[in-house]
Amino acid sequence: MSEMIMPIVVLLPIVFGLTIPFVPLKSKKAKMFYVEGIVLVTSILAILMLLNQPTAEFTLFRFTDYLNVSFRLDGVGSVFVGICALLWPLATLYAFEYMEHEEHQPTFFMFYTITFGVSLGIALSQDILSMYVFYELLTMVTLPLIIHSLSREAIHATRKYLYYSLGGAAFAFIGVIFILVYGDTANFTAGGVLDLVALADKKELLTLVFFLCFCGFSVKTAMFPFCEWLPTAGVAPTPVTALLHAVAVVKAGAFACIRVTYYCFGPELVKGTWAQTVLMCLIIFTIVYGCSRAIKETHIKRRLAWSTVSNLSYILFGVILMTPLGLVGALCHMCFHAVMKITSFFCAGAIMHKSHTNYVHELDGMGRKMPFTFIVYTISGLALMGVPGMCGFMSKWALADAALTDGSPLAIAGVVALLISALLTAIYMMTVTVRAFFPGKDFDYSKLDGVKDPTWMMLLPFGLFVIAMIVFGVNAQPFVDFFTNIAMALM
Amino acid sequence: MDFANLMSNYGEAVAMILFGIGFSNLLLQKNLIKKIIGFNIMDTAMYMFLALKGFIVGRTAPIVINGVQSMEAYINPIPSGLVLTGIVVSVSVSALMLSLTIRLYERYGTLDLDEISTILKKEGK
Amino acid sequence: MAFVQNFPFFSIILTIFSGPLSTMLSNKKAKIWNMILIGIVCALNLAVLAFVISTGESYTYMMGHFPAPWGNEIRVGVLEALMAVFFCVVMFLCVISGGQERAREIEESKQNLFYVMVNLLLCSLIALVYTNDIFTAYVFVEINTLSACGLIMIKNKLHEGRTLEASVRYMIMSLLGSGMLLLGICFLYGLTGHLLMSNMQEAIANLVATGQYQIPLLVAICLLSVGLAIKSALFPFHSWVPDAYGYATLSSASILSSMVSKGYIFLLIKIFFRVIGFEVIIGSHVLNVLFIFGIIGMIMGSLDAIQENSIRRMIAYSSVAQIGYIYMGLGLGTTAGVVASIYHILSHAVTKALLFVSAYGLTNVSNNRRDFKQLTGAAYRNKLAGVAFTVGALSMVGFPLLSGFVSKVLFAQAAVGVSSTKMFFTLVALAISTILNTVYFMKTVIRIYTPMDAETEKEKGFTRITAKEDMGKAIAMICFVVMNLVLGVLSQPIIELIETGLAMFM
Amino acid sequence: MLILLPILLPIVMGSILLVASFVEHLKKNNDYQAESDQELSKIHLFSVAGLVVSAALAIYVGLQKGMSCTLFYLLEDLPIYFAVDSLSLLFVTFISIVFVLVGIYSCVYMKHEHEEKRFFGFYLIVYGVLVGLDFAGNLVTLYLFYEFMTLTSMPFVLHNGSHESTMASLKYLFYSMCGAYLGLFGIFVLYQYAPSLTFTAGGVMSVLSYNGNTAIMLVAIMCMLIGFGAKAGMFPLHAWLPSAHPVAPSPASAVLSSIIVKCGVLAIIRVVFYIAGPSFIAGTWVQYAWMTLSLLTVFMGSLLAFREPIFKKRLAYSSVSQVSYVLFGLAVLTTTGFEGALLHTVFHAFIKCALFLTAGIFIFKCHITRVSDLQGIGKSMPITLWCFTFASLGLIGIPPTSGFISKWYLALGALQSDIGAFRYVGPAILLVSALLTAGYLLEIVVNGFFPKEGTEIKSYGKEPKAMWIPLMVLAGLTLGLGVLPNGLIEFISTIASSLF
Repeated sequence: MSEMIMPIVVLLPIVFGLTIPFVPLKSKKAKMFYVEGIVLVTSILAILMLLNQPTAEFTLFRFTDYLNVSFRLDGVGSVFVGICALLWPLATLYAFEYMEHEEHQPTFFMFYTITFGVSLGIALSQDILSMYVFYELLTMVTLPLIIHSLSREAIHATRKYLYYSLGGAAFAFIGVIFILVYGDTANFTAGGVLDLVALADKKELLTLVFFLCFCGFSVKTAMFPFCEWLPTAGVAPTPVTALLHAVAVVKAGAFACIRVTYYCFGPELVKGTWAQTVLMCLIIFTIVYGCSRAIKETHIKRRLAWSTVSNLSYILFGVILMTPLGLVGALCHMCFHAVMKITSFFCAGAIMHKSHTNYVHELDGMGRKMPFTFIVYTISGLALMGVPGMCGFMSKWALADAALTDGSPLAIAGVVALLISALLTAIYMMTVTVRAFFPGKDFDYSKLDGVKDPTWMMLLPFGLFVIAMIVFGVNAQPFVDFFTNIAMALM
Repeated sequence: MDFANLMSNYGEAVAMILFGIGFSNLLLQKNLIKKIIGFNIMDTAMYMFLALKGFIVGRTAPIVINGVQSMEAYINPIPSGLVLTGIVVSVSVSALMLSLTIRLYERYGTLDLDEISTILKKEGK
Repeated sequence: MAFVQNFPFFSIILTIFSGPLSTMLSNKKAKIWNMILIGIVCALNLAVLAFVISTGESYTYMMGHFPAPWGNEIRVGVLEALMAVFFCVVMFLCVISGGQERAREIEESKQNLFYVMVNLLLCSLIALVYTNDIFTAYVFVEINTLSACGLIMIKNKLHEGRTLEASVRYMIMSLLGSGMLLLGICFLYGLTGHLLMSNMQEAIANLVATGQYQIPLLVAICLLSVGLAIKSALFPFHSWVPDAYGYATLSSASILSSMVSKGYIFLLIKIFFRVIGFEVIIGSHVLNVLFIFGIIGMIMGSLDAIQENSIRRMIAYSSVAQIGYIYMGLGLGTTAGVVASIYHILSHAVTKALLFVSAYGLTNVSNNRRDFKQLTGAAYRNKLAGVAFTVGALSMVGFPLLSGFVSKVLFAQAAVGVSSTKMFFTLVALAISTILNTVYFMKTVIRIYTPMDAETEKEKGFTRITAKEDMGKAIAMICFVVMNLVLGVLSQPIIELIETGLAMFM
Repeated sequence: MLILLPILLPIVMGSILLVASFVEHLKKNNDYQAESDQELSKIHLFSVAGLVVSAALAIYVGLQKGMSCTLFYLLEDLPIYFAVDSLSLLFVTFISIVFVLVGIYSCVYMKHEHEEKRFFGFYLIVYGVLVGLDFAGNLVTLYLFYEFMTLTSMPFVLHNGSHESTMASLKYLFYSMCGAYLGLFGIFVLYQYAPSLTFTAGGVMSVLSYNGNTAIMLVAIMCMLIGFGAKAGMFPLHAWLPSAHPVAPSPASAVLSSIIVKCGVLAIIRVVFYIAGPSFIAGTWVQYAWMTLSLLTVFMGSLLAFREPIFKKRLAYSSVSQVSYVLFGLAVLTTTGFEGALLHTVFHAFIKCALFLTAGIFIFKCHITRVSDLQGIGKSMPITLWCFTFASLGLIGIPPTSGFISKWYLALGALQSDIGAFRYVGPAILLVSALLTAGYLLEIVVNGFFPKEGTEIKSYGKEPKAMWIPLMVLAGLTLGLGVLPNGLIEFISTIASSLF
């Protein structure tokens, strides 16, 4: 019966999330507890589930005989569940303080909680159709979160997000159908579900379809040329940008790419074909392009968003290498980047929330006023740069290891791109730090009166994230072992 | 091209030509009345075609006269029936079209459909 | 013979005679009578459906005393019964949804005439669905056209000129179509000597086997397909659609968009399978033409919709695109494609009616202005309509759990089974069309959920209404949403019904 | 575990100071107030004691040959591993000497720079990190400390908080990072193809290991040379030096210029002689490219220094040039050249430190930054200028100062090697550069002692003891090692012999 926990984990936040605007709780505090309660219970259940590792599958409902929505927990899924389950409660806590003065809080938290369930749904999906269903749902439930402020900008951003996402999904859909029709089974199977011997005459076609499908899913992962939406979506409240656009939504895209590549079409089909080459070129370009745009960008959240664009392509780079090591690298970066980016976004959010500034040049001298926030920001920046001893280094290491084991010129170009991007990261992260702490001799601090560090609700997540970044960085072996186990199943 | 075949079926050929004339009138004429006329030509051509198909030289209407019951003596009554049904249909359609035309003419003082469209656009409703 | 087997005939007769009856009743009574009538017809057809499913085979029902090949016949199979039931249900909901608009827009004295048209339309639809005689089909096609025209032109206080013009345009297109249809039928009759579908099929199979009259047969097939394609507003014959759907009163618009054109398509499918034989059709390459126009329609319809500034005309253009989907499915030339098309007929009918009803709900609270600017925040003024529109829009976009998704899956699956060129075009067209749909539908959804500040709202005199104030629409919307969900989530039994029905066609 | 002590002790002590400064900031709500004298002397005592103790420990550990320790594993095959060898001992010795001396000097100097807690905090931490860098036993550990060195030494450049210092520090950071990432690329590649990343005298490569991958490995090594060369101020990543040094406080510039640039050299030695092995790159394009770059830098640095009017900037350019002497010595890949390079590393550390300390005294006492303002300075501060003179002679390479010996070895090494035209071009350029050096340094000496006629000679008073004593010690070392270099040479030749 242990498989019953899967639908519970998915549906609990969705169902209870829907009740948030309607619960008759008067005080704000009570509502906060209610929301945090839902999220925490879900997280705890999710973690219990991870510990328990149910092997059976659970079918939620059937479209037709062979099309259904069903859940099964496997290695890659566990990783994604783990990321969501650990980050969501903290992010919610953060959101309470951040959203204090915003309108429509109940609606916001409703969708915020539902999104949790949907993300878990993506992670737990057993087959590509289920994943697609949750993937589309994710787009829809995150929509109200982005549009939250209902300003002209927000609406514009939402539209862009929507068009990109659904457009991508439309192409991904082609791949979904092919897997349903040609796959031996629709369920995710390590190494792919296509019988390459039987489908020998369709190889070209399937490669093309894989290409379309990968591009489709990579829209959410903001691969060039589909990356414009992500920075634009930065108008959303920070907890949304942080959690969704650094963790859940974009990682869902990466996760989907992993699923499609390793568990549906299979590396064997695509490896060495034009599809791999073209995708890899795009990805490598994105890695550098994202960082360059980040440097040019002066809006702090958009800068981080561009950084996300670049970092997400690290993950895709691992994916597209099509080797078990590449998958290890991709998973590593998926986990570690989640922690790093959520931290930097939260810092940015805290800064914006406390000082009502949006642009990098307005941050001068802020380091003295919000020391904790900026120290955390700096640490996350160092981690993103890949300073050894921080988690960013480990994932870079894993990716570079995978690429060089592969040894093809493009893969090596990818490593170079990683390093260039690391340098650019140093530029766009560290300028902020340095200027915040050293604004120049004649800086007038009285301008910043009233700016101070946020309360414990924001600081607690900070602290935990910093610890996580260092622990992952210093002791990455258990993670790598875990990921290697997952990847070995592909062999 | 086997013109001999065409010549022996000149009736059908004429029907087709008429159909074409009617069809193009209905499609291309701007004047609504001419359109309706075109429609009528088209339908009539069709009835002619049907009637021709239903008629076989040397046979009579399917009414038993003089006790001749041989199948060979009579034509199939169904095409004629179809023609009649068709006429009913086309008459009612014509009637409807004419009434519509009258109402449009009353309202806009023109029979040109394109002009009516322009007027409507100007009204902006 | 079981008594149930009479029911199709009863329903045709009942509806056709209720027409004159409605003219004599007062407006209110006519409405009530119609509701009851549609209910009865629906029940009758449900019984038929149950019967056919239980026996597992189709039956023919002789009209009068002449046996085949001379007499007129009705043929009942699973698919026919299903369509009939479906049309009844949608008709019922469309009629009750538009009560307020009818009262407002149509002249007092002409209101009962509306019900006459509805009766005739339903009658012709059911007859089209059931008939086994191709000439009868033609006659009912004409009745269908005439009553649809009546529905469009019925004296509308708001847009009289527009509706008149639209109905003239509609009539002209339809007449072109029916002219070709009739010619096609005459050709076939000339070739086969029969009017009953089953007999014609035998004769044609014979012709094909012997290789006689190939060219006339091909011409006939073309005439039939093109004729019905014109009537069902396949691109590029859609110029009448936006005006007709956009300006007619609500019930008319939803009835027209969700059923009238679908009736023709169903007839076409029937002709393909029951008269000519699907194999012959595939061999004739007519399907390729339909396929191409279907695909172009999908794209062009959406592109037009994107440029449109009026919500109703936008929905109308979207219909053009959706008809394109259906023809594309047919054009694939496989049974799977046809199943997908039929499923899409259902799904689109439900969705499009829902969209029209909710769009009216939204414009009603925006001073009946349908340009997008005025719709800002309309979803807050009429909450149910907002939700309903969103559901409809999502279904159009092919969002999972809604009917549009299932038909999209079916189309795509069908496409994967065919030759690579067609498959490629289908899949890419599906993807592009999805994106385009997203663009205009979600744009609208976002627009209606963008709040308008209270002052402007007051200034413009916008009102707020609750579901209770317009029960008819509320019920219709809820039912349509539920049907949408059912089609989206529990599609399996329906697909199976369609498949068995198609098998019975063969 | 003893090996960790000299690394961690200064780091911990430095952190304590930093935390204290941080807490103070929070308490006083960011209004800076100068520390009281009493407090200051506590800080000084704490820091200098810390430095001396750690230095003693470090040298003690360095003397324990073969001591090694694995701290923890980043990954299973990626340990953070420390090991001590002769090279570590050499480096740790001169680093410690310089750090202690400069530390003492700073106690006085930093009075006019404020924020002493922060300065000494980072000063201690940098020392710890440098010791860690010396003791690193494999490439990854080296890289770890290398990055930390960049990050922890950045506050030196930032110290005075002006806009230029911010810009300079960012420049420093980006150049170093760029270099570090080039190095990291090499590490990635070597991790893949080299049998091991643990430092082994003479290199870890075997014919088997690079079979078929020679091309990419050479590229990787070139990347590492350029990358780590950034810290050593080698063209093309040298531009940070002249920006960073003038804005940093003088003790910091002294440390940056004499020690931190040498860490680039250390990293290069570790890569070339302890991983790749001299035979791997001997005669390849990498060697020639390396030589070309270093010679170019030597010449360019001297030339730029010659034209530079700002004193500290001139010294910075001089460092650019001088460190590339070392790199050239390494690049010729002969025993003699290597010996010359190491000798020059040590000597240059002392000399350049002395020069910067002099500059510091001028700034501290006279607020002079431009060379042209130093007219007649020798009259009021003879000790300082005499020390400066000895150091300059050392840098130029005039016997009997130490610089002569190292340059002799460098030139000899080049001539002995089998490197085509470079055999002659190299020494020639070294010679030209020495002439230029004489030009830009002796100008100051001459003007200092013999001011032009008609210049008004100001009197600035005597320099404090804590300043001139370290200076004297360094100048003494410059001379003393020139006179009695044998012990050092012998020690270095044992290192060299283990490598070739």
